[in-house]
Amino acid sequence: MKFGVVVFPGSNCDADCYHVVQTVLGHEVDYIWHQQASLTGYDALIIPGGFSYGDYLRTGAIARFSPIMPAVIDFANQGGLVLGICNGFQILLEAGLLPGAMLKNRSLKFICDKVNLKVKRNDTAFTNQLRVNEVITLPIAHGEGNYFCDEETLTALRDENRILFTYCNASGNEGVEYNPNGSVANIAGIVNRQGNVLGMMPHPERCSEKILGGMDGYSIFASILQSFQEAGR
Amino acid sequence: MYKANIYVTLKKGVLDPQGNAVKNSLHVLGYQAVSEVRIGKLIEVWLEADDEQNARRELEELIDRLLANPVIEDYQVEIVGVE
Amino acid sequence: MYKANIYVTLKKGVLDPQGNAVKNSLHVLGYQAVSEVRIGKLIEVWLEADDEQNARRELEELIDRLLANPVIEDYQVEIVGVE
Amino acid sequence: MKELTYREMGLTDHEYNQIKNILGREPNYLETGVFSVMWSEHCGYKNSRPLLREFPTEGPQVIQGPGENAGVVDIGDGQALVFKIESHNHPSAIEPYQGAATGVGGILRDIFTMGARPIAMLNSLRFGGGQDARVRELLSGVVAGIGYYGNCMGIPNVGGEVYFNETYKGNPLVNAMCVGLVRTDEIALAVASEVGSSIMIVGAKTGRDGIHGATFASAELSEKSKEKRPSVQVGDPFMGKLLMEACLELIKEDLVAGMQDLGAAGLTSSIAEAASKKGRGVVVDVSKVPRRETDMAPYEVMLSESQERMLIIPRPGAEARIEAIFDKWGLDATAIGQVTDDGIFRVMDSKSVVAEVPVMALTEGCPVYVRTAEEPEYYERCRTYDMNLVPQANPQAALKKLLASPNIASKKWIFSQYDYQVMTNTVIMPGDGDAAVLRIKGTRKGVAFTTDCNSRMVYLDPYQGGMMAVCEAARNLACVGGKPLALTNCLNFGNPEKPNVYWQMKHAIAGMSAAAKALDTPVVSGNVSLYNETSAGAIFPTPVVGMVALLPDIDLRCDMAFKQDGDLICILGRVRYELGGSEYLSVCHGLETGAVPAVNLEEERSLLELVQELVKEQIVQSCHDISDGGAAITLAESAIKGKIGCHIKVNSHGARVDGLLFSESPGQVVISAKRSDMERLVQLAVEHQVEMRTIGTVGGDEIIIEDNDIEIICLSVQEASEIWSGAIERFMK
Ligand SMILES: Nc1ncnc2c1ncn2[C@@H]1O[C@H](COP(=O)(O)OP(=O)(O)O)[C@@H](O)[C@H]1O
Ligand SMILES: [Mg+2]
Repeated sequence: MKFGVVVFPGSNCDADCYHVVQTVLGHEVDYIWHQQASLTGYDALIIPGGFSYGDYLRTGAIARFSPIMPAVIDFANQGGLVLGICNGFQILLEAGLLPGAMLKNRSLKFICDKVNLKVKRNDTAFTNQLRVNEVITLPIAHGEGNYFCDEETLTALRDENRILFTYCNASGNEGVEYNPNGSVANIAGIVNRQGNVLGMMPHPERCSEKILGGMDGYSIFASILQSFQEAGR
Repeated sequence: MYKANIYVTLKKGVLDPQGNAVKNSLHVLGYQAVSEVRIGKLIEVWLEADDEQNARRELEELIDRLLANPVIEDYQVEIVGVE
Repeated sequence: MYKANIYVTLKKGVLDPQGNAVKNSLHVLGYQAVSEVRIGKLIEVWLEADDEQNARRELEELIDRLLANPVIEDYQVEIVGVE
Repeated sequence: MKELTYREMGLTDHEYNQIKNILGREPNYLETGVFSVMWSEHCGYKNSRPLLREFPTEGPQVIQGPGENAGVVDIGDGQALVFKIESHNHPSAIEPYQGAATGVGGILRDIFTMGARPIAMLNSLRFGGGQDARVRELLSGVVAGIGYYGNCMGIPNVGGEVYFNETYKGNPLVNAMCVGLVRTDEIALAVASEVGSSIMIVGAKTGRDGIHGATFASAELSEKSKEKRPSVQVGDPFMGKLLMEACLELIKEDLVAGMQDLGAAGLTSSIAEAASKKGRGVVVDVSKVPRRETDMAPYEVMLSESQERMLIIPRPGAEARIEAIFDKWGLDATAIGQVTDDGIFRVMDSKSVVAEVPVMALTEGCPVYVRTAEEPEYYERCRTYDMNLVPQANPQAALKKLLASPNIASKKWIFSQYDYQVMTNTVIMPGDGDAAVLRIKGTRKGVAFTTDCNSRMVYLDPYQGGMMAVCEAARNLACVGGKPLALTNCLNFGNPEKPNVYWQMKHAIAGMSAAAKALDTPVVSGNVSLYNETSAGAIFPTPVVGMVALLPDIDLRCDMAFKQDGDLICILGRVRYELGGSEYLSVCHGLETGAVPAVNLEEERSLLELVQELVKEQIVQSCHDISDGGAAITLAESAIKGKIGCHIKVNSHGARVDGLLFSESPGQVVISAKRSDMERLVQLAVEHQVEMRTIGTVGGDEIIIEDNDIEIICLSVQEASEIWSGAIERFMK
């Protein structure tokens, strides 16, 4: 399976994602510079975390206009798997591949910590190695992860079962007190209607190796590999 | 050369974490008279255009494409000067 | 109840990384007509006061204490309404 | 812009006359400005240079000692660590957020200027002790600023320290350390050697930011400072990140002969420093420098401290390729001058010469002052303070009070605002061990970093305190399993022209030097920040030590958490009951006095070797040194981290129990180990001639301490944890 990691000026988790694919998963991976205008030969794209364009104006707002983005949008529309992590999630929102927008954390502070997440679905390309309602622990590191969408969109997300991860406590209870940033409905990650584009604030690439203190992120990457195999490609 | 002020504010109904935090700290400091604070952006733009109408048209395009996010933000444009 | 708009802008000569980045990306998007962008804040405050003068006095105090950073920012206050 | 007199620029009459003698004429305005910044303490080290000579700077591990942008130590396999610590105290006092942010930007540039990719940041902070609104404002501004810059750049901030004490009121300290990783064959130096080479300025455009920042950093803070302050520099971490990536690309392609960042005193100092290394001259044309503002005078361009700029001396013929790389990153790269052979620093404004001075006069020619040192009156008084006058506090109440002291309490409120995991190398995270540990991808190796300085101890006894800072850093590194390699330091002191301050400097440096020699951790880089004073007086002398270590095998490491019910707890090192300078005296008795516990360098060295050996053989389950708050706090922290209690039985034999619990005597480490490993543990302790006593066991939900079979402390781990975890957060709300 071949991955592409899209690199914008200011991306800073690009090398971490690259490392996971190459060294931990043992698959092929390329960096894709934002000024490239086409994409061929990739089975999945990762839009990594960081501060694309300094996160100036709004997170993800400027990156969304990079020359590579039309190709990313095409790729997604054709069913290609796209995983947007942290700043990657913010870019997907600005690009309209996922609904909603990101606000500053409720505390107004950047937060680096570990959070518990509840897995809401395991019939997706990103979660088939997890169990429904399983609690996993992933690191977060962001200043603007306070996901917002209007009522209508939220209802749609719920009805269409598009919320993949919510913030919770160790025993799986959701609640504002376990929500680090104030996001609507404790949302930590959502998919598009077709289920091939995931945006999530936590960083699976930071806990895909034992030495880093956890393997829960690995399950997400393993899910991607599994779904690729199943699709028989 | 036109100078424009663009006021970008959070839509009604969108929670403003920054405004809230400021309001709370004003209360802590004893400014109970303040009942609400909302924080938006003031974007100053200087641009060349043939006339005010063109300037405004251009500005609205910029705003729609980049400067404001319609999911959460409203905006107003004011042309404040010509040089 | 008074509503005030406070415009906070970076002092002249103070680097505005945000404004710069926005200007550059506007150029990349083809908006060469834009020669300068500066990004400041628009703070909307609703407060009780006996009269406009008191409202203004109170606001200036708030701004000095919390809302603007006098080392790098200038501000202007405008009372825009009474309810 | 209003013209300043040479005095306002910080030059003395005597210095001004010296300049006249060198030039054989009156210097013009620009030349006076150039001399004044180059001869400031910040650039010229004129008050500290003779003292700094005492530091040991050599060893087989040292690839580059002091004198370059950062020091370099060998870690094998053709790899090296590049590191340095730097202060941004005065800018942070005026504008905490931008002051701290630009401090981080500056130290990052120092590291990637050497061709190294930054892999970690640390920061050492000091604020006033009154828990008031100003302290809150400074702390939150500084932390947010550090986070803003480092997070955006994607460099993990993995450690540091923060202390609160009244002496820092009005003059907080913000010291940032950065560590980079480099291949030894790719190290870049700041030299302009080839005559005829062009000189390029790259990165951000030049504005009127921070003119005379270096001079400002070399004067006391007063009410007037606010007026005198240079226009504040604003950091642009996005630009910083692009600059870093572009510069590292130049190094990979071997396009640069010399590289130098623009820091304090901007173009002036970076050009002079690059030229003086090989006795070259330079000619630069200020009209070519890309500017952000209009109508800038040559004086302003030469002295501007605009951030995110670098100077590059290309390899012959590499200019076009360099421009192409910078273009890829969307940055300016402009040739502004040339290296010459006449030893003259010549500034042109288009066709006319606007300054012309000998390069060496600016660097080597900086006057050096050996000041008068005078033992302060307090020293003898504190040293001979009679501890018998101090009543014993209730141990349980004292422990709780100490856990809540911001100097001891959890620093999570701070480090959770820093991205400490980006780059996915951080293996021991902030708060989990005595030092941060990072893996080095592609090898089995690990590296460990720490910063340390207990400035109260340094104040009470600069010599002992200086030794202590070095020893504590080394001990922290050994506790995680690292072999300490070398150190960097930031000497934060008051006004050196005051004999008492100079005395503090002299003795602190002597103490640090003695310890660095004994522990084989030479000084490879550092920074001096003097004039840290307000009308209320000087800060505590604060020579912050940043140290790096190597772990040959990343799997052989140790953190501070108790692990398992039934493990035995031991203290390694000689137990002493000395309360001088302790946090206990300060928090429970309002006293900052007493004889500072003496350091025994030989014992310290043996202890370090033993602890490294124990971690290497994986005999210890947890390892945590005794420092602020004493043994009781060390035990409580290991319990809190492990979420498991301990049962300690000791015997004070009639001596002071508070001395036993809260003494901060150096040279001690608390470990826990499996019973089955005790035999080997004892054997190794004997071999290394380190005293060792077993004091209790891990287990239960409480921290229980018995003295002579009488319970003196019984605190649930839960309660201890709540007090300790929430203290800073409660204060910051
Ligand atoms: N300013 C800071 N920035 C980042 N980490 C910090 C800071 N202050 C303290 N820490 C981290 O918090 C932990 C506890 O700090 P400290 O009390 O100084 O521990 P120790 O005395 O063991 O060195 C350490 O991991 C340290 O690196
Ligand atoms: Mg310490």
